[in-house]
Amino acid sequence: MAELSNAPKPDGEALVDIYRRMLRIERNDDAIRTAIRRGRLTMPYYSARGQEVIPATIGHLLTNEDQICTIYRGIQDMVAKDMPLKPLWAEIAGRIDGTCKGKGGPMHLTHPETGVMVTTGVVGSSMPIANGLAWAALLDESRRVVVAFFGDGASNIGAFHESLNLASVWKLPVLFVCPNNGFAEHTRYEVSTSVDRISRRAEAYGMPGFTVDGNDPDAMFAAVSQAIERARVGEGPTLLECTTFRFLGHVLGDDDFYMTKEEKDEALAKDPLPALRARLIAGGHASEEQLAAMQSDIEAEVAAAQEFGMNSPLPSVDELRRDVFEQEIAA
Amino acid sequence: MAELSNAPKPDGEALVDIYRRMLRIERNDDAIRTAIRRGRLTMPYYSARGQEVIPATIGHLLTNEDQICTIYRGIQDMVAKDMPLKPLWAEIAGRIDGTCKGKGGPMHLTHPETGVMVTTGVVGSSMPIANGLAWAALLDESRRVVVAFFGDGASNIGAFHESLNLASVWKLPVLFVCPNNGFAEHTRYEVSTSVDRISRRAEAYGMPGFTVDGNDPDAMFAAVSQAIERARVGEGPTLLECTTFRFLGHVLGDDDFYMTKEEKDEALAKDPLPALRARLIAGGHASEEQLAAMQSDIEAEVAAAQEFGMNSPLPSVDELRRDVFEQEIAA
Amino acid sequence: MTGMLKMNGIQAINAAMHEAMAADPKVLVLGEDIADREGGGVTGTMKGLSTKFGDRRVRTTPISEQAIIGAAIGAAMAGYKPVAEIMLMNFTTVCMDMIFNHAAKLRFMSGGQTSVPMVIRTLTGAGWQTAGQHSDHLEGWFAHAAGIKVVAPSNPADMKGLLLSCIQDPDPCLFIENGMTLFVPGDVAADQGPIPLGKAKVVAEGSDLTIITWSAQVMRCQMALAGLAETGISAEIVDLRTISPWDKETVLASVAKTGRAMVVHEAVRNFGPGAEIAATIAEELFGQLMAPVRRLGGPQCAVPFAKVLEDAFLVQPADVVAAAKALMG
Amino acid sequence: MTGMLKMNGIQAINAAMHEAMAADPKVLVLGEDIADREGGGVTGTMKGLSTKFGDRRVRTTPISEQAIIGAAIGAAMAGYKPVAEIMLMNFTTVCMDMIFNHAAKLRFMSGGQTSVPMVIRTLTGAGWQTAGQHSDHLEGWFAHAAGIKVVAPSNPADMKGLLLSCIQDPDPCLFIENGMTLFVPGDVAADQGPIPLGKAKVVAEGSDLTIITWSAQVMRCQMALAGLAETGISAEIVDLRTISPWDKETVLASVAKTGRAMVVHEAVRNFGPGAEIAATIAEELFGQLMAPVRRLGGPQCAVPFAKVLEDAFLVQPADVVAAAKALMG
Ligand SMILES: Cc1ncc(C[n+]2csc(CCOP(=O)(O)OP(=O)(O)O)c2C)c(N)n1
Ligand SMILES: Cc1ncc(C[n+]2csc(CCOP(=O)(O)OP(=O)(O)O)c2C)c(N)n1
Ligand SMILES: [Mg+2]
Ligand SMILES: [Mg+2]
Repeated sequence: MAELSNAPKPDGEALVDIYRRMLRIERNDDAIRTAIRRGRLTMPYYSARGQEVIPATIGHLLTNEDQICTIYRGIQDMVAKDMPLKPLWAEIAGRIDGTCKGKGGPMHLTHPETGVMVTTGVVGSSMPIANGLAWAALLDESRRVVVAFFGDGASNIGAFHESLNLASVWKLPVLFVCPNNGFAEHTRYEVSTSVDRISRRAEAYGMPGFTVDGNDPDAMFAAVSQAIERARVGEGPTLLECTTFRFLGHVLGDDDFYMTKEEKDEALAKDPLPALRARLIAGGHASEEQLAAMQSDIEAEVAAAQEFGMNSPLPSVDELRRDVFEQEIAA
Repeated sequence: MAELSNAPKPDGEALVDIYRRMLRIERNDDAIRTAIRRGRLTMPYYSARGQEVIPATIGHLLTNEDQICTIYRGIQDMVAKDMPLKPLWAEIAGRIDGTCKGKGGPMHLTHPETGVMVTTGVVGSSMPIANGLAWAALLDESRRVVVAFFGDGASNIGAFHESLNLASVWKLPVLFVCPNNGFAEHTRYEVSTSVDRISRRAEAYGMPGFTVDGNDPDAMFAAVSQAIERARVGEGPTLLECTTFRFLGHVLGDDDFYMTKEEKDEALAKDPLPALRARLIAGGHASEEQLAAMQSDIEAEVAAAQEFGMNSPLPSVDELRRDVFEQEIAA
Repeated sequence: MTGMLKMNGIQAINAAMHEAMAADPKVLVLGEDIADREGGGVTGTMKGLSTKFGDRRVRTTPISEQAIIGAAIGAAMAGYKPVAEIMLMNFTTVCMDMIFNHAAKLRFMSGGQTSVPMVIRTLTGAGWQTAGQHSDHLEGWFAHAAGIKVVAPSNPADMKGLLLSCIQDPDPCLFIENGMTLFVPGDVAADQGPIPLGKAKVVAEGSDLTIITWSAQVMRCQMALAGLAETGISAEIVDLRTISPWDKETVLASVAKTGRAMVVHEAVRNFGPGAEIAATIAEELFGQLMAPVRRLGGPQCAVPFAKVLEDAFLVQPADVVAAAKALMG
Repeated sequence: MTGMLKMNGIQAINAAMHEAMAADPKVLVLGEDIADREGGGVTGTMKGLSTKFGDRRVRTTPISEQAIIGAAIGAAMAGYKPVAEIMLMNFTTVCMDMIFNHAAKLRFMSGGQTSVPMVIRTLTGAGWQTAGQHSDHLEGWFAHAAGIKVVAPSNPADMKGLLLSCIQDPDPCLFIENGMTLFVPGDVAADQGPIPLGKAKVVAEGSDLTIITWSAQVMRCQMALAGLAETGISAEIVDLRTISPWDKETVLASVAKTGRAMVVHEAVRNFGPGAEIAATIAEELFGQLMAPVRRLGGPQCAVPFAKVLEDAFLVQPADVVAAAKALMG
C-alpha cells in the first residue's frame, strides 16, 4: 500500500459541511425506515447507517460536475452528492415525479443534474460504467472525476478486476471507493476474500491504493482530496478502501444473527455521527444552537420531500412503453 | 513477488525427459503446420512454437492422475501430458476416432484418461473449471493437482480474478500457469496490462506468485516442483508467470506486422529447443545418437498418428444428436 | 396413499436438498450465503445442510458467479453432483459464459468423454418491487441453449420432485424458483420422490381452451379460472414444469381436444419462450385450431419499480380472462 | 443513380466507420486489436481509423469485455457514440450483464434521464470450423431483451447502411456480422447512406411461398432459388435485416400474398428467433395460410468442428428446397 503524504486536512468549515451531509443522510435514512415500518413505502431497503463519513466527505470534496456511479446501498452517496430529496422520495414511493418516474426505484436512482449517473443492483457493475464516464471526461478535456462506489464483497467479482486494470492503463480519472463494512450480505470478509486489505489489490494494477478509517473525517478528507487531485491532473485512478460498519445489517429487517454482539456493540460505540458532532462542539466549529438549527432545517427538508413524494401522482401504465427507446413504443 | 527457496534442480534424466517432451511437441506442431499448408487439415491453428519448455517441464513433473485445463493454444500442453497422438490427429482431422469424435476439434480437445479435462476457446475460462476439479481432488482426499493454463492477455479478464481469489480462500491444489509471450493476438502486453509482472497480481490473493524464465528448464523445474508440492500438501494454489515468445504469431498465417524484426530475431535466437539439445550433449546427458534415435521414434509416432487420423472415418451426421445429453436426442 | 404434509416452496426445496445429500455423498452445495453460519441462503432454502453435511460439502462462496459455476462444472466433471446457487436469475448474466459455453457444451464438445451433472438453482420473478435488475424470467435464453435442461416449478410438490430429478440427472439443469410462489404452502406427499423432467401436468381440466403456463403464472392462471367459468369458458391449464425439453405430447393432446390455445408466461413476450410453444402448436395442429394461438407475456421493457407499473407488467388473472374471451370470439 | 462500387463486407463496414467518424467527432471505437498498430481489428474492419482519427477516439482494449462494454456505456451516457467490438458473439456471454442489465435498461430505469447510444459490433457464424465456442448465432437472446436493437445484415450495402443507422441511433444496437458473408463482394452505391432500422427487404419476388431469413442464410436461401424454380416453386425471399424490431408489415404482406411461410436461420431452431416470427404469422394470418409455417434452424447441439458435421448443422440450400417442396404438399 502506498503512503499518504502531506495530507490535506479539513478546516472547521469543511468539518461542518461534512457533518451537515452526514446528518442529511442520517435523517433521510431514518425517515425512510420509519416510512417503511409504517407501511407507507414498499421497497427493499439497504441502509448505510454508520457509513456516513465516507459519502459525506466525498460529497463535500466533489464539484457538481463530478459524477458518481453507485449501488443498491447508495442513497447516502446521492444525498451527499446533493441530489434533491423531493424527486428522490417520489422515486422511492414509485411516483411520476420521481427522478426515474417511478420506473427505477431505490436500486436504480439516477439524477444526472447532480452527477448521479448510475445506481446498479448488480454487484461490481458500477465500476465498468464509471470508467466510460471518465473516458468521456478525458475526451471532453474537462477536469471531471468519477467516483465508483462498491462494497468489499464486490472486490471479488470479475468486473472489479477488469475495471481497475482498464482505468489504470488508460489513466482514467476515477476514484474506486470501497466502503469495507466487513460483510457481504451475511458473509464475513475473511470467508470470501483472500487478502487482508482490499487496497493491497491496487498494486496488481499499478495503481495507488489506501486503506483509510472510513469513520474518520480527517483520514477520509486526506485520502479523497489526494485521489481527486491525482485524477484531475491526469495521473489516473486510485483505489480507496474505507473501513466502516453497517449498523442495520444487509437489508432492512436483517436480524444480524451472523455477527457477534461484541463486534456490533463495539461498532455502535464508534458511531461517527455523534462523534463528529461532539468534535464540532468541542473544537468550537459550531455551537449547539447552530447544529440544532441545522438539524431542524434538514428535518424540514426531509419532511417536505416525503410529503411531496407521497403525494405525487402514480405513473400511468403508458410509461411501460416510454423510455425503452427514445421513440415511444406503439400501444 | 515471493522468492524461490532451496530450488529443486532437474537431473540429467529429467532434462532428457523434458527435451523429449519438447521435441514431441515440436515435431507434432511441425507436422500439423505442414498438413495445414498442404490443405490436408482445415482448422484454425494456434502454434506454441517457442514455448515448449513450459508444458514439457510441467508434463514431466505431473503424474497421470494430475489434470490440466488448457486453451486454444494448448496442443503442446496435451502432448506434454502424454495425450496419445492418434486420437489427437483424428480429432483435428474431424474424424470419428478423434478424442471428441470430431465434434470438438483443436480448440476443445479433451482426453480425461491422461488428465486433459478441458480445452477452452474462451479467454480466461480454463481457470474457474480448474478450481472445481481441484475442489474434487480435495474432496476425494487425493493428492491430485490441477494446472490451469492461460495467456498473459487472459490475466486481464474477470475470470482470472474470481478464480485466483476462490482458489486461495479454499486452498485449492491448483497451479495457475501463464505463459507470458508478450502479446495477446496483436496487442502488446503494455497496451493492455497495468502491472509490469503478472506474478505481482498473486499478492492480491494472498498467494505466492513467481515470474520465471519460461525458456529455462532449471527455472521452470524449480518453480513448478515447488508449486506442485505446495498444492499436494494442502497449502493451496500458486501463480506462475513464465516468460516466453510465440515464434509463429497468434494464428497460423499471422505475418507479425505488429512486432519489430529485432525483438523477433532476438527471441528466435533464444529458441529453447536447440539450446536444451546442446546442453544435453555438452553435459553428457545424452549422445547425438541417442537424440537422433529419440527424434526418429517421435517422428515415427507422429507419422503413424497422422496416418491414423487422416484415415479414420468421418463421423455420421447422427452424431449431432449424440452427447448433447447422456440420452441421445430422437431423430 | 401416504401422508400429506403442508409445506411451502422453501421447505420443499430444503427437504429435497436434505434427502439428496443424505442419499448421495457426491451431492455438493455452493453459493453465496448458503452455509448455516450465513443463514442457509437468502431465502433459507439451504438451511441445515452445512451443519448436517459439513463445510466441505456445503460451501459459501465469494460474490464470484463465474468462479461458482466454474467450481461446479469442475466438480461435476470429476464425478460430483454440485448444486450451485446463483442468487437471482439476472446474475446469470455475469456467468453466462460458464453456463452456456461450458456447462451446456462440454459433453458434446468432448464427444461424450466428460459430462457435467450439476444443478443451477436461481430465483426470480416480479412482485417484490425489486425492479429492473432482479426480476427477469430468462428461461427462454436457456431453453435456446442446447445441452442444459430448464425447469420452472409452480408449487411445493413439484419443487421437491423436480429438484430431486435435476440432482439425479446426468446433465446440467437450471432450476428456476419464483419469489411469489416460494412462500405459498401446498400439499407435498411425505414420500414425494423425483418427478420426471420433461413431463407437463394438467392442473385444471377443461374443454374450450388450453392455457399453457409455468412458474408463478400457473397460480395467476388458476386465479383466472373463476372469472373464466363465470363467462362460461371451460379452460384446461397445463403446467409445463419443464421448459426444455418441453412436453409436446401433453400440450398437443390438450390443444387437439380444446381447439384453442394460449401461452402465458412472465417473461417478456417478444421472442420469448411462448413463441416456441405457440409456433409448434400452430404448426402441428394446422387446420385443427378454432382460433389463433395467443401469447401473453411481459411487455417490451425492464421490470418497473412502481407497484402500479409492476402489476401492469405482469400478466394478471384479468388479462387471462380477457384474452380467453377474445379467443372464444 | 450514382456509381456502384464493388466491395466486400469488410470494406463496407470500414467505409461506414470512416464516414461516421469523419461526420461526427463524438463517434468512438473500442475493442481488442482494433487500432492500426494491432491491425485494425481481426478482420481489418477498423483499418485506418486510429491513424486517421487518433488514439484518443480509437482505443485498443485489454481482453476485458465487461470493461469494454462498461466503457462504451459510460461514454455513451456522457454524449459520445461508441462503437464497441466484441470479437465474437459467443464472448457476449462474458459481458452479458453490461449489455442486458445495463446498456439495454438504463434509459428505462432512469425514466429517460440517461441514454446509451452505442453500437456493439460482433462476428459469428458456422463455416470456418471454429466449433462450439466461436460460431453461435444468439440474436434471439438479444431480441428477447427490451431496450436494444438487433441488426443482422446479409450483404455489403446493407452492412454499410445499417451500421450507419446503428451509429446514429439514440439507443443501443447490436450489429451482427457473419464470417461467411464478410468476404463476399457486392454492389454498394458510392453514396450509400443510412438504411432505416426495422425495415426488411424483399430480395427475390415470388408467389408460392415466403422465405423469411437473414444474415448468411439469405445467401443460402438465394442459392436455393434455382432448385426451387426447377421444381416449379416461386419463392419470395424476405431479408429481415433487423431482427428487433422486426418488420412485421413487410413479412405479413408477403405471406398474405403467397399463403405460405418458412423462416430460415442459422441459430438453433429450438426456442430460436424464428419462433417469434412463425408464431406471429400463424396468429395474424390465421385462416389465411395454405400450409403451416415451417422453421428451419440449427439442430439442438453446439456447433461441431468436423466439416461434415458443421455442414449438417447449417441449413443448406438443399434443405430449403426439400422443406419448400414438403410445404407445397
Ligand atoms: C452479481 C451479483 N451477485 C450477487 C448479488 C446479490 N447481492 C446483493 S448485495 C450482496 C452483498 C454485497 O456485499 P458488499 O459488496 O460488501 O456491499 P455491502 O452490501 O456490504 O454494501 C450480494 C451478494 C448481486 N446483487 N449481484
Ligand atoms: C473472452 C474472449 N475474448 C476474446 C477472445 C479472442 N481471443 C482469442 S485468443 C486472444 C488473445 C489471448 O492472448 P493471451 O491470453 O496472451 O494468450 P496467447 O494467445 O498469447 O497464448 C483473444 C483476444 C476470446 N477467445 N475470448
Ligand atoms: Mg460489505
Ligand atoms: Mg499472450
